[in-house]
Amino acid sequence: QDVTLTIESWRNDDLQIWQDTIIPAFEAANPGISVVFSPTAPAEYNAILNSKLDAGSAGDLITCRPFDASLELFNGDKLADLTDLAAMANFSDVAKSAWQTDDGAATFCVPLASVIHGFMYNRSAFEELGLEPPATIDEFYAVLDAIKEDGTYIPMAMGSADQWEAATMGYQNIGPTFWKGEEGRGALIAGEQSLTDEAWVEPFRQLARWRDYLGEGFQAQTYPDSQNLFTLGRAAIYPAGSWEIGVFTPQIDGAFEMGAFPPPVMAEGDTCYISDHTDIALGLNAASPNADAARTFLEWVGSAEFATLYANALPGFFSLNSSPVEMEDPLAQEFVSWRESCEPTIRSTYQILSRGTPNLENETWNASANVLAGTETPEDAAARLQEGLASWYAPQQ
Amino acid sequence: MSVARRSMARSIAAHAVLITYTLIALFPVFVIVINSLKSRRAIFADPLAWPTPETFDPVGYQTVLRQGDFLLYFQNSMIVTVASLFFVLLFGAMAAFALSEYRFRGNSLMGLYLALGIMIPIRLGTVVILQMMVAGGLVNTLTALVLVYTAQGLPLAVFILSEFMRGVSDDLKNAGRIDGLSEYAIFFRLVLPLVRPAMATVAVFTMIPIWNDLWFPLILAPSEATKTITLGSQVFIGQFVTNWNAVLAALSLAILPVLVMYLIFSRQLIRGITAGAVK
Amino acid sequence: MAGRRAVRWHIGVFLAPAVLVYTVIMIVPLLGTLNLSLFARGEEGREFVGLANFATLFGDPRWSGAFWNALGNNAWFFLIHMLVQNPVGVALAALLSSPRLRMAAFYRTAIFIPTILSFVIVGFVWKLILSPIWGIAPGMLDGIGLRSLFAPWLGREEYALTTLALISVWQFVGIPMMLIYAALLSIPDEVIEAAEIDGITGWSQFWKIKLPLILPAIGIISILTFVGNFNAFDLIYVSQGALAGPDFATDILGTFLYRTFFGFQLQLGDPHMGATIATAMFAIILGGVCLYLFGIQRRLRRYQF
Amino acid sequence: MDDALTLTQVTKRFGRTQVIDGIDLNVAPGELCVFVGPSGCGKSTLLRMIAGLEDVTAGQIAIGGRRVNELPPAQREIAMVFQSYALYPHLSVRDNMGLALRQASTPKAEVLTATDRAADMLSLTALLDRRPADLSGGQRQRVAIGRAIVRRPKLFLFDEPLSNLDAALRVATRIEIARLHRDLGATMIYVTHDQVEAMTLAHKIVVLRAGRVEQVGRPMDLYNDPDNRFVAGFIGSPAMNFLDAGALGLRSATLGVRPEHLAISADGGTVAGRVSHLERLGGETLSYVQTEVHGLLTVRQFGEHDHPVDGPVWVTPDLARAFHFDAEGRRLRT
Amino acid sequence: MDDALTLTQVTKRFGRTQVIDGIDLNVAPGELCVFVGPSGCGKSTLLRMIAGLEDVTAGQIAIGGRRVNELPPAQREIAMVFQSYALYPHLSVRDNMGLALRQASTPKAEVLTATDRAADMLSLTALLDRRPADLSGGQRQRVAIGRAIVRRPKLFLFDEPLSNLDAALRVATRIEIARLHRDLGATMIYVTHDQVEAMTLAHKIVVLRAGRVEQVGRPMDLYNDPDNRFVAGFIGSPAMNFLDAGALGLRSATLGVRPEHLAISADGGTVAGRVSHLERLGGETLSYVQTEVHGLLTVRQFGEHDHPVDGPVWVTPDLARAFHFDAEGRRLRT
Ligand SMILES: Nc1ncnc2c1ncn2[C@@H]1O[C@H](COP(=O)(O)OP(=O)(O)OP(=O)(O)O)[C@@H](O)[C@H]1O
Ligand SMILES: Nc1ncnc2c1ncn2[C@@H]1O[C@H](COP(=O)(O)OP(=O)(O)OP(=O)(O)O)[C@@H](O)[C@H]1O
Ligand SMILES: [Mg+2]
Ligand SMILES: [Mg+2]
Repeated sequence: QDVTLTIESWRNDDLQIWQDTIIPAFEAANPGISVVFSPTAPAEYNAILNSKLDAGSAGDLITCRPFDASLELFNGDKLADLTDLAAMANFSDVAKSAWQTDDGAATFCVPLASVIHGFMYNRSAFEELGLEPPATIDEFYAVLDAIKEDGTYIPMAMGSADQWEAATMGYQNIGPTFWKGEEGRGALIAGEQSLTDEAWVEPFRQLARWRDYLGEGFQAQTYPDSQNLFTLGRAAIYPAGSWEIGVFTPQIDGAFEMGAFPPPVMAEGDTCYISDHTDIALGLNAASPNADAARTFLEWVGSAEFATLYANALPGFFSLNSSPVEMEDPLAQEFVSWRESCEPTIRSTYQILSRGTPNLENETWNASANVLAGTETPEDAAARLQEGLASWYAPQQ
Repeated sequence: MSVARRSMARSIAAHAVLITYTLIALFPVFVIVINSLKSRRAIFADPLAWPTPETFDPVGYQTVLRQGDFLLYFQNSMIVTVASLFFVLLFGAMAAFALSEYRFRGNSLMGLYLALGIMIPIRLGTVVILQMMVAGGLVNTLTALVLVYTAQGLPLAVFILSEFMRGVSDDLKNAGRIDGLSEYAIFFRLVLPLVRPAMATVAVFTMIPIWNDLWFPLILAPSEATKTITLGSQVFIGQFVTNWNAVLAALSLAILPVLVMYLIFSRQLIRGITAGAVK
Repeated sequence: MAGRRAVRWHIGVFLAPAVLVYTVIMIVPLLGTLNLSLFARGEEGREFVGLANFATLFGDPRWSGAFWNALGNNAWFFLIHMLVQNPVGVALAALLSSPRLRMAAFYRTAIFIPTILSFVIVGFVWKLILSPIWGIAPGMLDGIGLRSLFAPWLGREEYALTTLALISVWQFVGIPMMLIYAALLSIPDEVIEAAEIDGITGWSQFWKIKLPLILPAIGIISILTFVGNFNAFDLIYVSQGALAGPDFATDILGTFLYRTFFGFQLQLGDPHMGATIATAMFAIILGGVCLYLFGIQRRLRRYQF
Repeated sequence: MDDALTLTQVTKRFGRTQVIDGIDLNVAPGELCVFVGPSGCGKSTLLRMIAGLEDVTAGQIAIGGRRVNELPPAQREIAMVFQSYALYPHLSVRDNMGLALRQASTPKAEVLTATDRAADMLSLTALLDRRPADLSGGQRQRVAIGRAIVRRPKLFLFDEPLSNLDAALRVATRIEIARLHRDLGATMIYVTHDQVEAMTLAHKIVVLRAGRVEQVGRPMDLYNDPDNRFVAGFIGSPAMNFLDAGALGLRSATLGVRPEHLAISADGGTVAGRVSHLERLGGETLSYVQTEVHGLLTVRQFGEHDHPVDGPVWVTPDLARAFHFDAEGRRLRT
Repeated sequence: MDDALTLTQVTKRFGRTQVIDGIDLNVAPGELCVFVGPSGCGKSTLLRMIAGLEDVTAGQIAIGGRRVNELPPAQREIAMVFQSYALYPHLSVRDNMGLALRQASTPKAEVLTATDRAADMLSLTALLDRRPADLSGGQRQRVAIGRAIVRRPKLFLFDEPLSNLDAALRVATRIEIARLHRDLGATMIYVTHDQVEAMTLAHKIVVLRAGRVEQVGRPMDLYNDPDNRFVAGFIGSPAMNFLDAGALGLRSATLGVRPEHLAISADGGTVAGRVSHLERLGGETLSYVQTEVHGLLTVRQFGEHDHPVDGPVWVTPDLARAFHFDAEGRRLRT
């Protein structure tokens, strides 16, 4: 008997890829199961999904946000337990951590991909100005100063209008360098460090310094504006997420060459840290009438075949599968190569710390944008975040 | 009324003001339209420039027409909008007539009750609505949308129409009563035709949010067969990148039917519809 | 009309369809939702907490701070609409309704077009126009030598809300215009003619004759503006995001409610606090509407033509 | 047989304004009853109460013996011509007249015949497809009449139906109404300000004043035998002259003399005065004579006459045809 | 001195309906000119064109010698009483009357005096604080008159201003208007259906028919010397009788005889007939006599008379006072 599986997703962007590449591959191998990829505008995804799950009209397969959003669904019996899925063996514990119960006993989504932060730069511009990608913070500012001096390019493309840009591409991008990645993140969760510690305030100070290198009116500059500034060749450096690789390449369309460098370290030879964030996974609607077919599909999603398909179709979304994936895109290779040289960590606010009110992630967005725009000092911002966290998170009280 | 009544200066001043405001109103629309015809690079290189041969790029429209079944989406939107409008106008006018014409106990409470709906966003009731539709097997049908939009449009319709119906001359309705017209006939044959401008206004006010709504199509009828045009256009809004060419093209195209409907309704805005009735 | 009649079934018939559809599809779900404000997530599922959620909303400085901020912003948002949108709408309607104005239909349609646009477009195009980067607004100001007046309005706390309110005014001015226009059409020509002969023309004709006759319609647009503004959400949401930046300077009740009820990013939706906010908003709006319905509308004189 | 219309102590208040003040009246079936009275005395209000368009504050209205206070207008089997016309502005003249019949599911052909007949009678045939807004005042009034008469109900209510018609049309329509009345045997209540209409049409005239009935009677009875000074002055045009009876050496307070019963002469008579103004109407002449004691007196003469304006004249009342009133205005019958 | 009002070939079409058809007219300053004509003949339209409320399709209108075709109504220095009243529904009676003055920034006290005077004259004093909706038809009409007269402009336009008033009030108001006219020396254009009003008020009567002027003249001239059968029939009430002149052995086509110039007798006379209907109006009696050749003839007698209905009578025209018309209705003057 034929079944049709529906995938709920926020990835409008991937519609084409699923329709043209991934689903046909699966369907060819699994006659009798057809799959429909049914994305929702990203901003509405959580709200719509929750409503549909509550009312029982959601699709069979659910694209999982990392950490609490999905954990909540699992705890509410909306997502099925996938611990026993054979393909789970293909993923490391770190890869699965974003979709496990706090004790790690149950896993409920098959990890799809992670994203890595770093800086992209306009290599053509750098060559024109005779600049090298910086390795240390001092070099970083030297480069920025040089570009500013020259005046042809806006040194760095970033705005504070879409607050998440400042937080994600700024704070979470360079922060691990100061709080030492997993070490600091663990300590914060354990209550051993606080957000007012130097390691957590320093990233804000850096952001505040960036202000001098942004374009005019950056307070009203949105994330797409920043993207456009960079891809149109008007800005030289772009604090990036690896997902932009896939979208920038066709947009730049050969107008200039891109390069990438990881977040600079304090001193030459220091360990570098990168944010390698587990971002997207696929789970099973606990109420799905087609659970068997869906599990078949998820087994396939956990396979190396899928990993290769997916990572190559979406350069910048790096497979979490343990089996190594061959990637064709050179920039994607560059990003993923940092996994070897630097310590990866996930975004500091995602696990556990954003469970209460005020929500640490949202507050961090706000604080990062404020600091970037100069309406709040780094110290004040940090103090405010700490106070908010302490108000509900026992280990910090 | 006469030409002589229009003094030259007054009319020039009126035109000056109106043209100024029209420019303000249309300038952004102009920006949208010219940019929907340009390549992405050209949009941001100089958003104000006309599309030139180099920058002209109908890629947005091409993308739109390639992606999904836009004709079907249009048709769905039309069906939903027209059907909802019909019920909103009919039921709304009937209720408004009852409220404005008859004194009965609880009249103002009923008026208030029917106005509650404009005070809370109906989105908040989404889960319950969706549960009802699931129970009724209406998910992924246009009927579900029509029901929700009818309910959503009623409060405003009742609110506006009852005010306008109060302005219909009592003598006129009484003449009808003496002529032996039933209350229904008075409503349908006398009052409705006389509040045409108000009906047109309500129709326009009701139509726009229905046409532009994204939420309920997403929740109640996201299937390919029942997608509305607004929902269809959302495909181009991505997580990190939005295909503005396509979004602009899709939404520019999506304006046209509403604009046509607006033009149709605004023809009902007629002066002197009650002229000659009473002295 | 004489009262004290036998049962007037027709009243029921007139009301029934609207009341039925409206109650089932709208009121029941909404009550179901508002009801959530009396509960909270407990150990096992939902538990009744009475007014505790309200105590949190108004007692906890974090919640109440956000709430008052949103309410204050909302009040300002409303004030701008009342001071700009409605007078402009009324003025445009008055101009458009002048008899035999040429191209009136064109103006009317042109001015109404923004109202038809979806929020996505409106957000996009205004951000594009006002963007400091792509140069439309700065360029135009430059053109008239006022470049120095330019600021990244949408990104600055002191301007963002006002700017958005004005964009919203731009978008929705068609609503009061059309409603008032419809009301003006119902004024009998002969009354206007009498005024013309009495030498009451132009502005004073508007103030002394037309305005009093359309007061009920003005009342309606005021209350609709009030209700609409206190429920507003989409424009801010599409242009400033759910966090209503910068630093919540554009946060209004609608965005605050949405964020809380449906959740946002890592913040999980909290239907209970959401419903609490919704109930509080509802109370505010209901208060305003009742004030209008029972305090003002009753006193408005209506004229039959 | 029951009376066609019975009013018992009918009273109407608008807020605190007493407009109708305990009116009793019987109208026999087939009777044509005319209400007259000064502007604002309550004629229209009374008509609207009979039609069921205004609540009755107190008292009872019965139509054909049946109490109708609570009955909606549609069930009272009446037709009405509104003083303000109340035409349906969105309907053509034909539809305005035919709506009631079509509503009663009268066959189409019959509706057509009825409206065409009425249009013909009211000279509206050429205007059948126009809307009220495109009609002249008199044409609108005729449509209002037409709308009432096509229906042929038991009780007609006419509120000044001819006020905007020209003399010829007015006479013609008046005659048509009289004929309609005869043919249908319908009962009619008719409000008018026109003396001629009242005198010629009415079986019974009801003189109202400030919401009260002053006198009810046949036209010539009211004319020749008014109960009081108000009725005497109100019925008949030009109005009756009131002379100071004392000054004339009579016992009563006031002497009422109709203009046609005053003789005028340059040579001598009872009352001296001077002609202040002369109105020549063609078939008759009205002389206004200013007197010292009795104020302005109107003298009506048949044919064309000439009296030098400002010239001294003598006026002599025909005492045999004069009326006597006491100080309160009550008629003194001897 | 320029004429107060000059119409030159004034024409008006509504779509394809020709309503006013090349009218020429001069009204001297201070003149009171009355328009009469059948319902729908274009009186109101002409008035509205003079006021500037309707476009002039062709021709020219000049007020005080100045072409005003393009002038807005407000600048024409006119006041108008609308046939449909057109009161301001939201203003009290006082404000309805005072608005124009206040608009012209007349001092408050003066406005008050003017409105109080007008209210007094129109018996509206008790109603000054009411709104039009709470007034009777006649009261509304009086407010409309009041609104026009407080302004005291150069040119007054009255469209059937007294049609809803009772006889007494009508006479009083008519006299007031005449007095106003004298006092102000204003020019007035006055539309009426009332013969008495037309005959008594007018310096000049303009008889209109289907958008054309039939005759212009002083009242008694029109009455005694009509140009054609239409004017003869229209002026005078009851209307003139038209007898078949041929059957009487006369050379003309039609013989026009006023009802008062027909003698009626049971014993013998020129034309035989039977009394079909009798109208007793008090001061006069109208007998309708059905004749074989001449149709229904109206006979008017002064005083009260009685003729047995259906009884045979003889009618004799006073040939000396009769009018002769040719087959086209043109007057044959001999
Ligand atoms: N808007 C219009 N469109 C077409 N015909 C019209 C319009 N207005 C008036 N008429 C016609 O023009 C003619 C003249 O109308 P007008 O109102 O001037 O008549 P009137 O002489 O004042 O009549 P009345 O004595 O009945 O008031 C009428 O036959 C009327 O039907
Ligand atoms: N809604 C109202 N509120 C207060 N008074 C009113 C109202 N309607 C009418 N009146 C008053 O009631 C009285 C009677 O009015 P009605 O219309 O019956 O008079 P009428 O006899 O028909 O007068 P006319 O001959 O002028 O038409 C008038 O004095 C009028 O002012
Ligand atoms: Mg009346
Ligand atoms: Mg007229």
